[in-house]
Amino acid sequence: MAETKSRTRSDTSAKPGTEDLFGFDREELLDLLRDMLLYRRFEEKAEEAYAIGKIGGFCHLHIGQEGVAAGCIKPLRGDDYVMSAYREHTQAIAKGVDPNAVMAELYGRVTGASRGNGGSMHIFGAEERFMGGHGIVGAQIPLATGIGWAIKYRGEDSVSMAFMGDAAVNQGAFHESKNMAAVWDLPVIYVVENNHYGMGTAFGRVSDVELRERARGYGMPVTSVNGQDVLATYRHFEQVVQEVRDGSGPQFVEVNTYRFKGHSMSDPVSGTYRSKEEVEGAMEKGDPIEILTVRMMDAGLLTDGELKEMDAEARRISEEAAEFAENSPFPGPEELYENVYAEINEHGRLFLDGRGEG
Amino acid sequence: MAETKSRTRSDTSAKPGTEDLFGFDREELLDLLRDMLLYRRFEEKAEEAYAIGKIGGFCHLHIGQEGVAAGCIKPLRGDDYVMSAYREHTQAIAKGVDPNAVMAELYGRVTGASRGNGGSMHIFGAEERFMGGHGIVGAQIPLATGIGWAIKYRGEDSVSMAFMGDAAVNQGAFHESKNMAAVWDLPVIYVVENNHYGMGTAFGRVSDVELRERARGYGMPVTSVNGQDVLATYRHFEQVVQEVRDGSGPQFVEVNTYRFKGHSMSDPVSGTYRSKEEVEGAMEKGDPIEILTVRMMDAGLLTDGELKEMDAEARRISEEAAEFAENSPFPGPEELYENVYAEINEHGRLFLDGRGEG
Amino acid sequence: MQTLTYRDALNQGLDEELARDDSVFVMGEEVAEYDGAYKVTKGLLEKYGDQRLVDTPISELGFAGLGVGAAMVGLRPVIEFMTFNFAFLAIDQVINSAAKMLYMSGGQFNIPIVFRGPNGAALQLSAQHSQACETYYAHAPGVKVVTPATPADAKGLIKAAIRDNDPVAFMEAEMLYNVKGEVPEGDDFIVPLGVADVKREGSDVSIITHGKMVHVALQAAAKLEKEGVQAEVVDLRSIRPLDVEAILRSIHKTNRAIYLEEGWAFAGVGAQIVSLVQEEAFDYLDAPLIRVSQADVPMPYAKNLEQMAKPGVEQVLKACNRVLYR
Amino acid sequence: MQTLTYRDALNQGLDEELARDDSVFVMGEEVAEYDGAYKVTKGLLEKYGDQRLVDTPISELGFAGLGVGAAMVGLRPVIEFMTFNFAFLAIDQVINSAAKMLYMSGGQFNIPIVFRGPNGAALQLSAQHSQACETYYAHAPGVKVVTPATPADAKGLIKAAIRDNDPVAFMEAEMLYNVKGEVPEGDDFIVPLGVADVKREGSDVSIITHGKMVHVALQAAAKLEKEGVQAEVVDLRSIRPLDVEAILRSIHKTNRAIYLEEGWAFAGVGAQIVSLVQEEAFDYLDAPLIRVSQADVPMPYAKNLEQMAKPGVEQVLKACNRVLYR
Ligand SMILES: Cc1ncc(C[n+]2csc(CCOP(=O)(O)OP(=O)(O)O)c2C)c(N)n1
Ligand SMILES: Cc1ncc(C[n+]2csc(CCOP(=O)(O)OP(=O)(O)O)c2C)c(N)n1
Ligand SMILES: [Mg+2]
Ligand SMILES: [Mg+2]
Repeated sequence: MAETKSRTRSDTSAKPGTEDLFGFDREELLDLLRDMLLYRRFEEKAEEAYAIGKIGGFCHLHIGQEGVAAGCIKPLRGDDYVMSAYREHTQAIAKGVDPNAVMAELYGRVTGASRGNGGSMHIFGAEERFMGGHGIVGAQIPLATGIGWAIKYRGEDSVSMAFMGDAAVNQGAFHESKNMAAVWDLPVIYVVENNHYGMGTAFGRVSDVELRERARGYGMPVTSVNGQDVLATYRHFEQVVQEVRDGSGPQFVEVNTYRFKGHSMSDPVSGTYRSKEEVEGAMEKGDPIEILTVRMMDAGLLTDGELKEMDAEARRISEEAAEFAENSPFPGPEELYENVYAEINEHGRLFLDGRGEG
Repeated sequence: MAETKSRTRSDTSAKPGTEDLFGFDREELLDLLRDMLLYRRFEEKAEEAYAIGKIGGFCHLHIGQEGVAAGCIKPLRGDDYVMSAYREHTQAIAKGVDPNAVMAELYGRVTGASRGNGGSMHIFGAEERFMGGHGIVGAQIPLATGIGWAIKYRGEDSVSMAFMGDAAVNQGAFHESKNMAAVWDLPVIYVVENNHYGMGTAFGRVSDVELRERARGYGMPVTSVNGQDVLATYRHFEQVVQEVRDGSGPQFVEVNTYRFKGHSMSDPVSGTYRSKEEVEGAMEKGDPIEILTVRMMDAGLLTDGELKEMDAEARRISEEAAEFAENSPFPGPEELYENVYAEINEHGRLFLDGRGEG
Repeated sequence: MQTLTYRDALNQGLDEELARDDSVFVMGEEVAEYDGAYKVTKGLLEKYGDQRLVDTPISELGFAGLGVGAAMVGLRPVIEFMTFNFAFLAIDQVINSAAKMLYMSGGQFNIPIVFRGPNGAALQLSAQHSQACETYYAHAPGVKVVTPATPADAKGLIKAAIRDNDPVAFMEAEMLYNVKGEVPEGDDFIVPLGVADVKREGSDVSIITHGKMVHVALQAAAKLEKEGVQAEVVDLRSIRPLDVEAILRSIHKTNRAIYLEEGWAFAGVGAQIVSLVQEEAFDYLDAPLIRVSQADVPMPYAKNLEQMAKPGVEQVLKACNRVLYR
Repeated sequence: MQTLTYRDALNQGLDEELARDDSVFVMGEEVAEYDGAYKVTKGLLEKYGDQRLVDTPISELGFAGLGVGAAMVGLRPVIEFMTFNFAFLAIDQVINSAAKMLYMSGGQFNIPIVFRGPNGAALQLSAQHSQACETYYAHAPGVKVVTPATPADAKGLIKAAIRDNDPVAFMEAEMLYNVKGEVPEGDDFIVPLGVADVKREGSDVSIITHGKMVHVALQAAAKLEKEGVQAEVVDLRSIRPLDVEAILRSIHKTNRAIYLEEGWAFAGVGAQIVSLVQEEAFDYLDAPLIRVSQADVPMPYAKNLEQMAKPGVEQVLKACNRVLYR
């Protein structure tokens, strides 16, 4: 949604199931809407900041996929773990990482979630149990499986949620991880955000079968949900999370969604690999925020004014995050050699670049 | 079969389908029997040679799995390719590599299939299109897929057959390869020799589902056959090979079999991971050579004398191979630096061990 | 002579070799329809079709191994890693299959394959996208390693690498793709493997280096000249085969040298060159050989820290002054 | 003091650390029911159960990554690679995840993990089962690397490695498992990381080495003594952290040294030590530092060629004589 605008029943008639509020009460619906608005405005702010050089490196936006962040992560408990790849800003926020810390990380400041060491692809929040932020496609899958291993090892009842993109299922790590999780009954939820493209490659060009079929052959439950419908997604994950928490063993969920922006900042929104029409159609029919907005308005649970207010609030928080980042210092030079090792051994030299002991 | 012994209908009545000769004529049956007898005696000879230190390193015997070598490979044409892992002696012979060259390779002599550079795990026969002989579990799977790629690239009608063990399906390479072969319709036949153990690990301990289930999710045909029944295996592969040759795209075949010996020379036949009873039972009921022998005798197509004669011939060939190997020279010292590079560039130094240019 | 960017020079080299030899094909992520993540293969799909420019799934281990298998039967694959950072997933097929195949098959299966892609750091890509990986390939006999620094070298070496009958790790750099330079015309232009290039003559101190650091070395040399110091910049171009003679020639002339490399010092390429030089030219050395390298830390994201972590002109000057005892 | 094999010393060290700390578990192929491919974990399954001794599928990348993930939340995994040759499949999780996690998370997630297993050549295992892989791990900051040569060091270092809060590549050797030696009793016996050990004192020439080559060095030193040459054998024990002081101390004493390593020379550990020594002790060197290493070829199978390929006493003597100008 470029701009929030009021809606009447007429122009939403196309949208399926607009009546269905899945039994959420107004407060819950407002919370979800508030969350998604924040994700959207936050990343639009990041996009701006990137354009003027405040943010560097690779930056992958989640715009269009906010329903996944809210719908999958909000049903989790604070002591559950979430791990993701490099398109993770909103997921970090959804798991509780302070937007200021996320933005400051994008700016490479010491107040950032990872002290400015990680950047956009490596947001971490130990306290919030947001486990990063990983840049090697598929590498987070065994890592999140290991967190599931640790949970079971300690007899805890939290769960480990592993996000990955559709293209990541072609990595061997996906296969090896699912097999181990199945053999050892680990409390891991493998969530594929199927936005149908890995960079410029449509999933159908690198797989002979539907994505969910690729998860077969391990004996774990495989389900799909429409990630643009945050309410359906939330309810689906409520159940999956409960089942896994209760010992169902690992589960696989395909969440269908769509990327409204380019793969990264350097990638055009449409062009070589997907048509302008396709993208516009998806944005018109499949905007998770609009879908929820319209439903709530149709149900009389949201007024234009309220929406504008919430949106203004989301913009304010994003604005403040940018200011916080802007006003935060860069890491001091002494940080260069910090956090390479957790333990500087009493004996021997660990840094051998001839620059002196750092 | 420790020793060839005559059989009467009575003591074979237990064996299922002993009447079924799958329409093979006597000459064909004799050929298959002759082949399997050779594989068996050849490896028994290798076992002897290993015991007295003529053969070193790792040595993995195929004894008990001869039905796989004959049944899968004999239906192939000379211009088809076979690639395997490290339990490949008999497969190399089945594809046409001279037993003398195989034995000499085990002995590490310059007359060996790989000039003594490879040893038991790395038998290669370029002429026979036996593509090795690979020691990293699963690594041969992408390699054989690449041969399939090359066949298609050149518009040829040969096929690429990739052998792997049951434990190899847990490698990511298996998953990545099948996906690519399916997407690109490559003429590759993935053959899993399911002998139910990877070293000391029963397949059921490292997979939640049956092996053939693990091949699902790529949209390729998945079939199973009893590898101890060489005739059934042969007929099955005749059809699979034809289909793949005719453009079916890749196929996956599980061949059920059993390893009569330890994993390698240092590994006991039974003990920690499988019981004496289990092994003896398998040898009693599932010896591919005995099964064929009995069927032929029952059908009056083989006499005791003929069997003894063929067996003596197999022993003679194996004996000769050992003598050939024994009498062959070791590679000359000049070979140390040969075959590291195919092209010694005109400029620059390729070998930097300070020993001089080798 | 034409002036091309490093990117276009590579593209031209690939184009000529694809035209010249049907057995050459290019495979990797986004190389075809997307023209390559860094547009190095731009336009080649239309020209050669989807059997010769092949988009892959994200399966580095799988498609690297597929390439090696295809090379076993005589094709000449050019496997693109979107960056060498991702090649860690595929390195088993490079080291255990490609590099050892000819040897363990007793000379039966050579592997004429090129593994190419950008190597090392760009700007603020942080720890997992900024590693310089030369050591991981150059360490192993059976592999050849080249690191072109200029458009002309990029074109001449990619052609030589594709025609070479052994596995070649061909390491480019994102930061070099837009660098312009003169490139000889004609598809007979080749830069043979194993020939270093003196990018700048000098008699006082040798700056031996490879890859994108060549440009840092030249900047440093320019500054040194202002101070009356003539630095010689030796660009190895190939790390294996290694032009030992060229290195020793420069040492014999200057008697003082530093090694400048983008990556980490510990068992890096510099360590190899330094060891080799003192083994073979000990008596020619008037000072120790100093290595200038990345700070011994994963690459940080923050702009200021990244700056500090990367080897720069200042460190080169300091090192040169040290070996010049100034 | 007890006399143990290297194998049993490791087993004892693992046993003590498993008993000491519930967060320690051992995972790998055949480590549990089979007692380990080389029996290093013998008896531990019965003692600690299948949650703490875990047989894995053959999925090196997967279970290495699983271990790193478990370490992120405070477990202390000991991941066994049946041999380091197979770890090429897993190295992405070691270099890109384990080594960089603490840094890229801004200090939030340290990775207390040990990757252990035999490294280098045994007897006639040929190209794919004989590689010495130290360089692949020591090159990267964020990893620590140890290579015990004796039973006592094996026990003392495995305990130190497990207690260390960072990723440690713990490199053993099949050829050492049966080596016997005295091992101090008591589970407070630790060999700290970063402390080299002079395995033999000498004043004429330093043989600096690590891992199984220590024994070759000692044999060579014995021969040299007969010729009246006192060789000092310095066993690094840890490659990272590196005991630079111990190396320099020996150089200051002997002024002549060679580096002996099992693996390849190009950008090997030896190259690093040689470079470092001439950087930091240039004026103490009366002769170049010579490296003795594996022939620069994949390991051949044939007995005679394998013999030639491996670095042996003869080459060590030659190298020592060369630096002694005898
Ligand atoms: C191992 C590896 N290979 C390649 C890349 C480069 N790369 C980054 S993202 C990406 C596409 C991933 O697509 P998908 O998994 O669908 O996630 P999405 O970007 O759609 O969220 C690629 C190829 C990488 N980071 N890691
Ligand atoms: C990548 C890798 N990991 C581990 C090993 C050690 N190893 C050799 S064979 C083997 C078991 C393989 O079993 P399977 O695939 O079933 O083949 P089989 O031996 O039964 O024929 C293992 C673990 C190896 N060679 N390569
Ligand atoms: Mg995607
Ligand atoms: Mg098996």
